[in-house]
Amino acid sequence: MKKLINEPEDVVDEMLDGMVAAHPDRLRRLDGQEVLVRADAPVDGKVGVVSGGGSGHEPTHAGYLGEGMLDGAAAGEVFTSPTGDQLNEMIEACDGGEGVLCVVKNYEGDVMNFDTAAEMADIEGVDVEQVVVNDDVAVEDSLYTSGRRGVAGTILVHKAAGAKAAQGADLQTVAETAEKVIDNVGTMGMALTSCVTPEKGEPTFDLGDDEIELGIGIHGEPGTERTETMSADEVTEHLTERVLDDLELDDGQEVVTMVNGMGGTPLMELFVVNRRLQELMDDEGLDVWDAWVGDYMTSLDMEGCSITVCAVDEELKELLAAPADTPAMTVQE
Amino acid sequence: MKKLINEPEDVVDEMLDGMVAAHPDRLRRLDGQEVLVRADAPVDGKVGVVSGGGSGHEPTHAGYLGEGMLDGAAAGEVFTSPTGDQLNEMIEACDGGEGVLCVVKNYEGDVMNFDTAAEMADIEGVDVEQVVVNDDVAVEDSLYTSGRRGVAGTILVHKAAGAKAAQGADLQTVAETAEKVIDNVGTMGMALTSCVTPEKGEPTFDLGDDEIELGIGIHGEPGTERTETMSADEVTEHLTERVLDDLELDDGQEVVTMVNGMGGTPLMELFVVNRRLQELMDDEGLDVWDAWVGDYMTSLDMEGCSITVCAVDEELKELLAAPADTPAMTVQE
Amino acid sequence: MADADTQREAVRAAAENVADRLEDEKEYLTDLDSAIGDADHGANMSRGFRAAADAVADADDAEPSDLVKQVGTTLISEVGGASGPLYGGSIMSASQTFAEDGITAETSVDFAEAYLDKVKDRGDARIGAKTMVDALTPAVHTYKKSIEQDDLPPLEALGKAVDAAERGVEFTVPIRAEKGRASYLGWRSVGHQDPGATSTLYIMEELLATAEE
Amino acid sequence: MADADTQREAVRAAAENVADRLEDEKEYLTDLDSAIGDADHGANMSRGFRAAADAVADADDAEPSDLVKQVGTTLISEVGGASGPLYGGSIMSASQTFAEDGITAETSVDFAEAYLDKVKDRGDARIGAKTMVDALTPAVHTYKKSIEQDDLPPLEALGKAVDAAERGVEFTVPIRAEKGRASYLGWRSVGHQDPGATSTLYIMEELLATAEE
Ligand SMILES: Nc1ncnc2c1ncn2[C@@H]1O[C@H](COP(=O)(O)OP(=O)(O)O)[C@@H](O)[C@H]1O
Ligand SMILES: Nc1ncnc2c1ncn2[C@@H]1O[C@H](COP(=O)(O)OP(=O)(O)O)[C@@H](O)[C@H]1O
Ligand SMILES: [Mg+2]
Ligand SMILES: [Mg+2]
Ligand SMILES: [Mg+2]
Ligand SMILES: [Mg+2]
Repeated sequence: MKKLINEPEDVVDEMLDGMVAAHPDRLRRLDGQEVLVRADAPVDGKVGVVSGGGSGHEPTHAGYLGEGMLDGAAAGEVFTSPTGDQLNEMIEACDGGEGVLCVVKNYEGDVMNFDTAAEMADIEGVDVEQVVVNDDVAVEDSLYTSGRRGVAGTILVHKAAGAKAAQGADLQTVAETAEKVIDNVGTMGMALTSCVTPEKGEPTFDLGDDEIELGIGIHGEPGTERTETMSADEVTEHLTERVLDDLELDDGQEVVTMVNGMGGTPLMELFVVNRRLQELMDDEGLDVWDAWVGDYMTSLDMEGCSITVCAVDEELKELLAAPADTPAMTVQE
Repeated sequence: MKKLINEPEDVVDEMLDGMVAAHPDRLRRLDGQEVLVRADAPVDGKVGVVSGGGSGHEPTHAGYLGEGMLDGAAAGEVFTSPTGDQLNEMIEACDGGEGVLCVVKNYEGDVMNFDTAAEMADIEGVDVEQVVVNDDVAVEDSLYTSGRRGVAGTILVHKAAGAKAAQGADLQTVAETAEKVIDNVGTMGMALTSCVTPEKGEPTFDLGDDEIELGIGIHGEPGTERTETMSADEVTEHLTERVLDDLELDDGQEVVTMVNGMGGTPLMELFVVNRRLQELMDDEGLDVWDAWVGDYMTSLDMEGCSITVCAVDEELKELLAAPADTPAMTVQE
Repeated sequence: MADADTQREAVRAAAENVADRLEDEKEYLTDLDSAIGDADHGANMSRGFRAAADAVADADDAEPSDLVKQVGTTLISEVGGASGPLYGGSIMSASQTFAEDGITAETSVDFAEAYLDKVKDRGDARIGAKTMVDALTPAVHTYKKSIEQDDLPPLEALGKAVDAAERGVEFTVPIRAEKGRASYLGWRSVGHQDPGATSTLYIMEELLATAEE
Repeated sequence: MADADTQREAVRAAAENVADRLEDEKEYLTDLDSAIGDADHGANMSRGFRAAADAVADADDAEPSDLVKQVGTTLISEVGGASGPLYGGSIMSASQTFAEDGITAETSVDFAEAYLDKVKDRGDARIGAKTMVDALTPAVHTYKKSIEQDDLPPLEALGKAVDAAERGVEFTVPIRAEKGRASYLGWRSVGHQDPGATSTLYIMEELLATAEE
């Protein structure tokens, strides 16, 4: 498999430099770290909001660095959680005196490394709170699993918590805002193809020409189920039904929807999915306040998509509509 | 090949509905047409700026509809120019009394259909000007070709001409602004893989596992040259050299650079390319005023990228930095 | 020649036959367009002529020239791409040659010439540029000479024109494209058959088959 | 047991051997992780242990326990993922068992127990969850019993522990994952061998090989 890279082991380092080169006035790289922060971090008197995880999900996380969203983003190797000391450097660099909220996508690797970092930061006297996003409804939350994964819904957490912090809320309140999104969001994804990691250079899993995977995550893990190919409408119906079953929303509930591309899917197809999704929302009596379509949380070059639904109230609407100025998301005043 | 679509013949129609469903307050579809316009079109007293072409280049063109960029975008079938009557409907819907500028990507099919539309609109009393973007330096502009293709540089034309129109300039002046960008921009692209059109369902051209195509366009046409795979740095050097040879810029010239993804390339790889591009700009003594990285003008799911360089003066910088509020590009005041 | 009813019937039958044929050849035309273009010529042509055949299917008392014109306008608004204005616009414009005397041996020569002129005018392609012009030019030249100088009956003249078109299609293979998407490939376009020339041949073959019926 | 110099040499040799082995097994570990995870375990482990071996290569007069600790901290800051804190953090923390008396038969049992406890504590995985714990638990239990109850010499005990780990690895195949990425696959994880259990086995095999040298 061909990729536009140099050596696989350099790809994260070079990507980070390329990001800073694209946004020199917005982003700054911490010396010797695989960590980007907004250029003006730490923002004095503001709670820092940081995230991080394995690379390969671009524009997540560094694309969301900036006013109204994230202060720091740590980039591990491809699909590999950043190390605790990296995360600690990030946390310290983003503390403007009001403490730091770590937004963690639920996975033991990420959680363990963020835990380590929080312990280290605590020693340095930084207040740290952690929220764990676990929006993936494909995974049963049972004794048998390590909990539900954190996937595309994370971006909504970044947006809402980032806006709350920008408004001057304290650490506890920013964390509560993040939890509110987490409590109200569900996602389910599918893949037409596996991604190809730079290191392995071949598809992580094999999928026949007439097969698709349902319930995939964002790391090329095989999904929960393999089925025959379906039409875009059928895929949309399947994913949406699973998400709505999980959320159990009331008639007339206002929601934000997100059709997220996995990286290799043409935007054209995401809009075809969105068309059916909006019909379904209508049929279900849900009131779509905003509909997002695009590549928010990718899995390298995987073809496929995920559908996210998040119930919103007045507070969340205000926060999601609040100004943001980041490389990958801009919301005007 | 698998795609997230229903019937191939419905994909453009469904995509357009899906776009409007994602941006109901920004976009409007003309009744019975494969044409989107900004919701408030025609804008009274403003020159209309419109574009269009075959579909499959998303977010081009409809993603750039809105304040400060385009008023109308016509979507032909995949890679097939919209018909003259569709284009005419668009032009008439976007005329706010000051005439309409059509931004056409150079290709006979597009040019002929826009010509037909302009004739039709003229009969209805609409002032129409046409500019033809031909930024692709891969194609020699000689007796042997139908001229250079219009590719990713088109987005810079949309941005500058759209901003000029928003400032209240007259049709002639807006057209001159567009021509100024066209005179100063060059692009060269390459592919790791062919795209797959919904209709054909297989790669348009075959490329071995150790081969890449240089000098590709955005329609899955094979490129001008096939070579062995290269590293990202080598690819970047090759494309940049070709573009700079064509532009012949003076030392210290200010430029905008663009690394454009072809649709199937992870953002990660585009940043790796941007890293080397910025080093090269530095080596060449060029002064990068802004660096764009992303999927601006795609070719369905093709993996690959193009590099664009555009020389800018004070006027173009002001226009490129002017506010824009569109689904795919937002520039804050 | 035949009365208006028979002419109408002939136009409808021809449109239907062409539409069927292009549907059959859709994949092949797309394959040709994949090699040196953007893989849509088959879809473009079959979509367009199916719509055109439908459009003329039940216009009962239109003038034959109007029916031909309608084929053209339908192609203009259904095909898009390069082939839409080239085929559609040229048929529309050339349909005027049937306006006064309907479809006769003489007017069919006028039609053919007008059509060729319009294609060349619109596309600005000279012969040898590896386009539909390369199939069309020998066909029209041969047809005109067969009827006007050799006094052959139209059917026979059409047969000769088809042979000429076929040679034109073959001729597109070994040359370099100067127009259309194929021109972007430079020397790499050599060795491939032009899709538009090929669809031109198919259309002519179906005109001949219709005339033979 | 041996003097500090010999102990240091042993730690360095072990780290080197493990690094070499994991480099050799990189692709295989990645393949295992592809089937039920995210295809990075080989890269993670070989990157980490190469860095760890380098880190301890020339720390001449460090305490043996500090060398072991450095292996752990290097893994923590170089591996990332789940295996980084599990391997690295547990080695770091267990290294304290060597602090007083250096590396002896007795302290090696303490180390093994402390290491197992820390892995279980951090990862919250009970035995049978299809993780590295499944290779580790039988190995540590066997090692402890062999030394403390059967009075076997350390080399022989380690050999038995390796056999036990191997059975643990086999045991991960037919069971459903409850922890780690593989748990997301639900029943589809059944039938695949756990990458982390496998790398645990390789590390133990290299400890044995180093001890035999
Ligand atoms: N300038 C031109 N003059 C004459 N024929 C042309 C010209 N450009 C293209 N063609 C014809 O059109 C054919 C391609 O048509 P089609 O694939 O439907 O359109 P597009 O190139 O827009 O995808 C070519 O094979 C060629 O015969
Ligand atoms: N909670 C856990 N407890 C114990 N071991 C675990 C746990 N989670 C994962 N592992 C081990 O880690 C291995 C995967 O490591 P690796 O692929 O390097 O990290 P990641 O899963 O972050 O990609 C699994 O095969 C398993 O043995
Ligand atoms: Mg991983
Ligand atoms: Mg086309
Ligand atoms: Mg074509
Ligand atoms: Mg892994």
